[in-house]
Amino acid sequence: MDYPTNSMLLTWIIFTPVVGIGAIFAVLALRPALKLSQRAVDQASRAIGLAATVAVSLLGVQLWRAFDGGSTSLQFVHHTIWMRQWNIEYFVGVDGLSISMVLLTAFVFLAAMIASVPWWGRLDDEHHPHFSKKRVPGYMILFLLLETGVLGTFCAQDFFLFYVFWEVMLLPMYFLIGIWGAPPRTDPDGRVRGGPYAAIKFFLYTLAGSVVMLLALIAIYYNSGPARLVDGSLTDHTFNLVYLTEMGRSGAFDRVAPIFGMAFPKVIFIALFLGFSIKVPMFPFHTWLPDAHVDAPTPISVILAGILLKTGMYGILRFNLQMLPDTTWWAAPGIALFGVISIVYGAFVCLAQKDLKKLIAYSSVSHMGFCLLGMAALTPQGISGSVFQMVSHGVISPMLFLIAGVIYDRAHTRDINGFGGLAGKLPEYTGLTGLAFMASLGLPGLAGFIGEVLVFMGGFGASDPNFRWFVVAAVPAVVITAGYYLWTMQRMFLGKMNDKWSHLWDMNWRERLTLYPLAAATILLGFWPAPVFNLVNTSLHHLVGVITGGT
Amino acid sequence: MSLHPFPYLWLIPALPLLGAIINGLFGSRIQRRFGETGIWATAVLLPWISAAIAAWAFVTLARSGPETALYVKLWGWLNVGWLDADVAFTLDRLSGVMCLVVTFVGSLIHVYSIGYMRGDPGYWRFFAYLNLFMFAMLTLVLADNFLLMFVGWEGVGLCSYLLISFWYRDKEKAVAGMKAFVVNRVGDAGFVLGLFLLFWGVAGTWQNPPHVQHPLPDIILGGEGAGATTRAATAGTVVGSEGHSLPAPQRVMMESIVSGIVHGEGAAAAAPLPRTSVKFREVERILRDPARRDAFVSQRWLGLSLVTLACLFLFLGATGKSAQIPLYVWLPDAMAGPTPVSALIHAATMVTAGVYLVARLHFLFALSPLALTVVATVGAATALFAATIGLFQHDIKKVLAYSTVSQLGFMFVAVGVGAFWVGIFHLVTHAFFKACLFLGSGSVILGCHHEQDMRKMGGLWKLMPVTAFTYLLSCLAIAGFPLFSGFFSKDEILWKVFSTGNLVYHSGGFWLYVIAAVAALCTSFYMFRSFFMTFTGKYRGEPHGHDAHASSPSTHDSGLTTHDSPAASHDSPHDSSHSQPAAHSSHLPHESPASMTVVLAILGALAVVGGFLGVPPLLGFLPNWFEHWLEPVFGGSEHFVHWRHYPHAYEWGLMGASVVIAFLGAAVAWWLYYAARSPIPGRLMASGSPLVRRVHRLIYNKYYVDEVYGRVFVDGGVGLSRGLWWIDARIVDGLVNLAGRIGALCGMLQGWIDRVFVDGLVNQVGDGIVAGGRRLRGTQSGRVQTYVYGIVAGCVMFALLTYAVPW
Amino acid sequence: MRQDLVRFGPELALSATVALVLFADLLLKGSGRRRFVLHGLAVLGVIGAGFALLLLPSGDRSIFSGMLAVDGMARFFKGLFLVVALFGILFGALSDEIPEDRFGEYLLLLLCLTLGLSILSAAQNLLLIYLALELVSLPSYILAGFRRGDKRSSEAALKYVIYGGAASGVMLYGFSLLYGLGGTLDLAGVGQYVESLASQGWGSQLAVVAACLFSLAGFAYKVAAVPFHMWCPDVYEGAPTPFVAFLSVGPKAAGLAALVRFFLVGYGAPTFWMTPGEFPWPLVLGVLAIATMTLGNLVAIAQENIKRMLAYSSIAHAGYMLMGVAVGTSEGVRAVMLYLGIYLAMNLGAFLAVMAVRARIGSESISDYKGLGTRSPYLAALLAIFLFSLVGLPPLGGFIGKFYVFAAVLHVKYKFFYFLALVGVLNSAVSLYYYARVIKTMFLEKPDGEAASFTLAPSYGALLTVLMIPTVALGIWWKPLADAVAKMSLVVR
Amino acid sequence: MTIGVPHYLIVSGILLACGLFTVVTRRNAVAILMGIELILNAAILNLVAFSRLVTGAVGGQVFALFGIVLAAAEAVVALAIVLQLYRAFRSVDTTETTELKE
Repeated sequence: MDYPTNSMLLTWIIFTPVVGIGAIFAVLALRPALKLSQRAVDQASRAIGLAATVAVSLLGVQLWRAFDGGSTSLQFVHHTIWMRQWNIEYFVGVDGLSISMVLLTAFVFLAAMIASVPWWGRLDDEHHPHFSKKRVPGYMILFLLLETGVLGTFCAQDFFLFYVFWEVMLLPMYFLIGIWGAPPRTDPDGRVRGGPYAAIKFFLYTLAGSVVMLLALIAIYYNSGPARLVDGSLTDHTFNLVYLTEMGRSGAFDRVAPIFGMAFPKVIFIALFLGFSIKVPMFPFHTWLPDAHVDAPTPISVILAGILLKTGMYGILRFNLQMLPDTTWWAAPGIALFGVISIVYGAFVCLAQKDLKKLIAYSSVSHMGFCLLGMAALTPQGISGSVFQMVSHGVISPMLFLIAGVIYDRAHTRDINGFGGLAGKLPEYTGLTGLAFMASLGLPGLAGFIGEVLVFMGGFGASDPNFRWFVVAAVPAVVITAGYYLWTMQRMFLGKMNDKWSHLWDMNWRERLTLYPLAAATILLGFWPAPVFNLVNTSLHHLVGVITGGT
Repeated sequence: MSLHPFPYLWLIPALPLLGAIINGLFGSRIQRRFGETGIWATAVLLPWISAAIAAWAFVTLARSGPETALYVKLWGWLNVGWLDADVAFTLDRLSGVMCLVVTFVGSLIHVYSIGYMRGDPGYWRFFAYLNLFMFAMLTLVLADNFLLMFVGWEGVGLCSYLLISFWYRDKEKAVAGMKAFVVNRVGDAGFVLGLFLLFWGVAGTWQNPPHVQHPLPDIILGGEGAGATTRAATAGTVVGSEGHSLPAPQRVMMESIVSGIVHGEGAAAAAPLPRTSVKFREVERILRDPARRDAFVSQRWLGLSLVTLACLFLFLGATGKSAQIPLYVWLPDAMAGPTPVSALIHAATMVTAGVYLVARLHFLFALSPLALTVVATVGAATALFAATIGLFQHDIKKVLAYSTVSQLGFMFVAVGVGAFWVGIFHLVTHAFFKACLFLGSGSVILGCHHEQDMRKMGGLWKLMPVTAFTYLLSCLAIAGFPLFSGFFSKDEILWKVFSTGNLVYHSGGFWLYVIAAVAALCTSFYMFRSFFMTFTGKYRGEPHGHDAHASSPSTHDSGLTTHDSPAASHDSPHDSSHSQPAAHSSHLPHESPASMTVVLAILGALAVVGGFLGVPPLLGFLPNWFEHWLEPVFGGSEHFVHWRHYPHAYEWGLMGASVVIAFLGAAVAWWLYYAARSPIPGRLMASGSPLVRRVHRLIYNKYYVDEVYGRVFVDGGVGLSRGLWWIDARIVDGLVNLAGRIGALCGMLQGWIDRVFVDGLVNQVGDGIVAGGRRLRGTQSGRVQTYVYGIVAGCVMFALLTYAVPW
Repeated sequence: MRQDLVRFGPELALSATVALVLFADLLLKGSGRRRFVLHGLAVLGVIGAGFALLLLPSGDRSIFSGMLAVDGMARFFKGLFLVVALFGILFGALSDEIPEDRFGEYLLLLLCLTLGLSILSAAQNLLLIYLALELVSLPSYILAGFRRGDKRSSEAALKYVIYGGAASGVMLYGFSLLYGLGGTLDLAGVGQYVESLASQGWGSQLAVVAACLFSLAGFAYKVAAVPFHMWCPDVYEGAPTPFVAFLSVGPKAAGLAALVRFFLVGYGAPTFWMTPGEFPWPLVLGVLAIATMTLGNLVAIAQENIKRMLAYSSIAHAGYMLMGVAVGTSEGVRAVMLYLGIYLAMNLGAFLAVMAVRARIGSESISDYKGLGTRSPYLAALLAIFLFSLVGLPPLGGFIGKFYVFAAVLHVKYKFFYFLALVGVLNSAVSLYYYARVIKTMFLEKPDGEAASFTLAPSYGALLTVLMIPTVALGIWWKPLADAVAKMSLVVR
Repeated sequence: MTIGVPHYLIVSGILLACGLFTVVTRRNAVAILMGIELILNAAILNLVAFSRLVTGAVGGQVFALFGIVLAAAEAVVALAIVLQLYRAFRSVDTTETTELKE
């Protein structure tokens, strides 16, 4: 394994939020001593949270500047032994794929953090207290814990470590949705919905997937060949992803006895894919997403859509593709099929939505379907399109959810049909919404387009002719997408002004602070995607080489 | 085709974009601070500058030899595998013509809008959109590859959406915009599919696609795609999208290209062929190569040749943009936008993009007679279809809208029979006279206080002479009166159709000619109908006053802060009850301000003389500049399209015929509608003859196509979505919840059994001691276990007795 | 003999403590210092036993003519029991469910129980196993019914004694048969006899099989495995919480230890495989594990009383641990031991938290936990940690335990075990549901009516923290425990 | 005929079955305790018989003695608990006990 080892930068990035958590705990501990008022504690923890997130972003910038896009090997590796008995190592490092996700994470979390402090602008009235004024220290602690989990997931190069971080993501999410999300309510059809329901649904769903992944992890470990720990000592099994990748590619797992009559690589492929595709989410496993999105507070929806869905795709690329290329060829058509179903199905379901957030949620299902399709195409265009779609969706969907949050903070409803003619009252907001919608429906010149067109193009060129049909089936979804976004636009902003909303006010600085950077990124990436490609290309090139070399 | 570096090319689209950004971001503030002048100062100036640059570029191009094109690459955009899309602009002779038309007509219409939009609170918004449109349209025209063209392609769609629903307060207008965008999106889907087919087809890997994107073994690769491909050869790869991120081989290639650019011809021509490309000129070069062309054409999918499929999909895109059957439905509704928009976008420029696309891809379409036939047939059908609808419309803008659809049909007929330059020629002349007509109608509408119904007009000849005169000129032009621009272009089209030998079905040329001729007749008729109804006779409109505006609902809350038209319910800006009190002093129509009439005059003049660019050799009193100019572009496809050769007599005859057609249509219109004297139309309407009524209703309601589409696609789609939503909520999600509930249920059941059994025991104990007797209470549930345990015990004992007998 | 006595040191220390406590309890009747003295004596006794344990001469050997094993496993379990006993004593001191005047009685029984446990975990002889089992059982019965006049407590005790009696009777019957067949009471002897049968196909073994199934009843009963689990919820609900906490760890561990010895040592590990002609014990134990964990998890979902819920959860955990026994490898045994080590911390912690809540709001029904997150954040947070650890979420200790067990199961690359592991993980996913229900109630639901926030008594706080530290720390750095287990685990032949 | 192991086994088996059956069918605590005693006796009978006829060693008989003692001890505890329960139940009126039945 050839990489410069033991740079602390990633460790700092990952654990800076933990430092923030410590600081908040310190404030809480010192509260009685210093006779701090509740308000003081809240403000302090907000400040700490913001500081930590900013710090992560700055470190991220440093990472970006120092990253060498030209090399395929891992960079900024920090590599020490954690548990010798199991050959578990603390092994973090980034290649192009990881770093793009890490930077996206830092960016989106910063936006989400800004969106979760009640500063810089009016955001509620006395009748509807804003979630960001509730149990602030707890919120900030969990928020930062979540950030650590996500960053760790993207940086971990040790399977066990990856799994630990992967699970660490769940726990804070549960509370963030459950406590700060929508209060429980009873739907017209008598089903109880709301934050708690959505939270536990998300939690159970994802856990069910990841426990199966745990089995795959152990099975892979016991069937992995000899390897070396960082200190050079020889071990008979390993969690080290670099080794595991090599073994997987060299077909070491093909020699393992089949399980239940199915070849071992296929079994672990399916097990891993199950865990990841629930997070993506892929068609039959998507139902946790609308609930979670709708009932989560705005910043959490932002993170959920912008980052957490990407962890699933990242896992698929990092493990299924990279480690099991041959099996990937076997599974690709199936994955693509489900991807297409997600695309079309999600788009159609969007058309029927009345709740703005639910609409956006289903559009996420649709757009993540593109990632699956492109990934399964196994062509350069397809895979880099898939990754770019991850990035662009990671920029656009946060915008959309922030937009939904803006209107919800004012009107305390998200019923699309309830609005109308808002354009006259909130011109700036309307403009940004239009931009976000256009970006999301893949208007050329905005970020969303590049991912989609690359995915389609890659799909068309896939070695399996069936993929052409998949693409042909998926392309009409583009029309549907335009349909539901424009229809929403028209129902909310155009037409007669609904006097009920005459009290609404246009964007405040807090919202500008979150939305304009994202908007700028959307436009910039649309015309100049080079920054992303420069990061990911070399390692994707490597990946594609492996896969195509695989057969 | 050698590339000539022209570093200022990018300014042509960039300047309008700049204007759009300025007005889009700060417009509202500027308008509050400096008034409307502050807005149009930038918004009108910048397009003129880019028009100037375009002219300069045009001249430069003309100077630098026939086989050249001006080229500038800004930065790499999407260079992945074989995909080689840059943000780069090319100006060859074809795009040069388009560029001039767009910038020039566009700038004129900007000027026109200064006056037309006066007093509208959304002034800044309007000009921002208009500039944005210019940017998109110019990108479409100048793009050097499909993907960048697609940026413009959808960009213009977006702008037309924004501008159609400019007065968004009015639901109809909002919906019209939406319709336009979605219908266009259908076409765009076709466009991208066609593009993919082309891309992979050209690569020649359709039949047996590669795992790795290898280069062809027998072809030394070159061009910018080549770097990608050579790297792909090493490991099937994703190539950097930026020069400096690219590996050595690619950089070398780029240098070679640059050098090729620098010393013109030779070097670049020598540049070896790429594997495949999205660059127009690269694809053309590849298809010029016989081996590669055969490799491409021989591939089939769905029983059709790949080239045909690609053409048809791309043509689907064209029909969407250019409002041809089956996707024409959005254009008439698009008239909801302000009239300058109708003139610029829905007459002169955007809707011609489809024609431009087909012409731009002549080398592709020329390879597929079937595709060309489809294009020509669809064009002819649309021409006639729309013309008939145009016959009975009362809304002046609707008339013009259908006439636009029809004229676009003519253009497609032209390119469909392989007469690409003629299509472009008609495109240009049409841009002049149709823009003039629309602007004239706009002037009329403004004059008549937002009245669009021609039955309420009339007699405007005296009231607004300039408008009337220019309108007349344009009518003559579009009807094809001799020596007017339309005459040359349309007559050339008819002749080419007649003499084409390119259609797949026998003697198709003749029948297409007949259809086109009838369409031309209708055109002449309804255009003059509109002219006579509008400008002759006496004014039939009732006086307009403030009542008209009092009735308009949105005038109540029209503060400057709300960015919509105070007179949203009318197709026209508020006729400036604030800014132009004069307008209201007299209730009679009035001539429009100079800024508009001047534009009308210029366009009218062009509508007259524009035709002399392409005088057919038959008349030959002037050289056919236009054909010669475009010859280098389309020359490549010449030997793919065939012409039947007729003696000159035929040509004279046809020319005469089309003259007759023009006069006939005008005469009938004069007879029926001049000064509204003739009673016939009224009687015809009144006549109880069911046939007449039914035909009239059918045509007047546009053959109910909108209704059918609405039922089938809109309702169908929404219905489907509802169904899927139900499935999602009830079934997909239901299963999940069901699983959970089942689990919980099992739990409860088990717990219940536990409790009943156990508690039963203890309760019985309680009974047994306290209230003796009642033994059997609550033991039913216990019985089950009883038996189970009993059975177990019995079995065990039996087994024991059987086996434990070694002793 | 002296050597044997030396190696019997811990038990002797415990017995001495028992005697001392008994006398002190009698002598100091009515004295104010009574509680304090008893408390001190008991704690010191346990600590003394701990020292005795540490001072045991190294090296495995069996004492009292092979009746008791003094090997690594025995040491480990004895240490475990002493820790549990220590916490049992402290809990008892904290709890209000143990009346002032009967504190000595409580300690007495608890210590006897511990003595029984430590013998049970080391016994190698059928007779001794039976004695130790009864020595565990009898005090348990009494402790279960410790709260006189409390109906639930008495009910619990009755159920306990009846099931216990039946189970141990059946076990005794099984033992008697084994004795008859093997001709010896020595586990090793029995093992040899069974191996001698191994060649003849398991038809010939049916008597042995039946005998072992009978014997299994006793162990399953102690472990609270299906179908001998029914006493568990009622006893947990009815008995005083400190004892329940003790019960949920101690006897379970002892039962597992005895089971391991009985099957892996006694019955004989090599003959443990599902080769033709052998009785499929892994299958039997595996099915037992599946049934146990599935039933435990499913039923727990429906519970309203948190102690009852924890009872079913402890059944489920017994199921997980049984998987480790079922694979019958030394790795499996190690996994079980490590699991027990972590389980001790988190389960005791959970029960202590329940006690703390009960002490404040005097209720054990989950619905009364509403708004605990705001009323006493620290307590709620700790309880949440313990519960999440019981779910097995990283980076908490519970995950490591589960990881070891599943790893052991999967390492035996055999079809049935893949299935077993799958069921296991799915179960642990299901278990999230009811643990999270408590957490949801604490954090996500508003307390109905007035809900004064209360402060945690420092004693509780300290003890909870003491238990929380290993629960968290072992999830991140479990090397010490793992090494200890690796060193002490017995090597399956 | 000589009395051999099988006979003892049969008797003890019958005892065991009766005991088990009593335990699970009878609802009265005291009866159940008797059932348990039966089970224990079956086991003890086995032990004695085996030590006499199979092994010849005394281990079985020692075991038997222990068994008897422990059975007694268990019975004591159990009866004590039953008494306690009796008190508990007597302190409540019958309606409550009937409620408990559902």
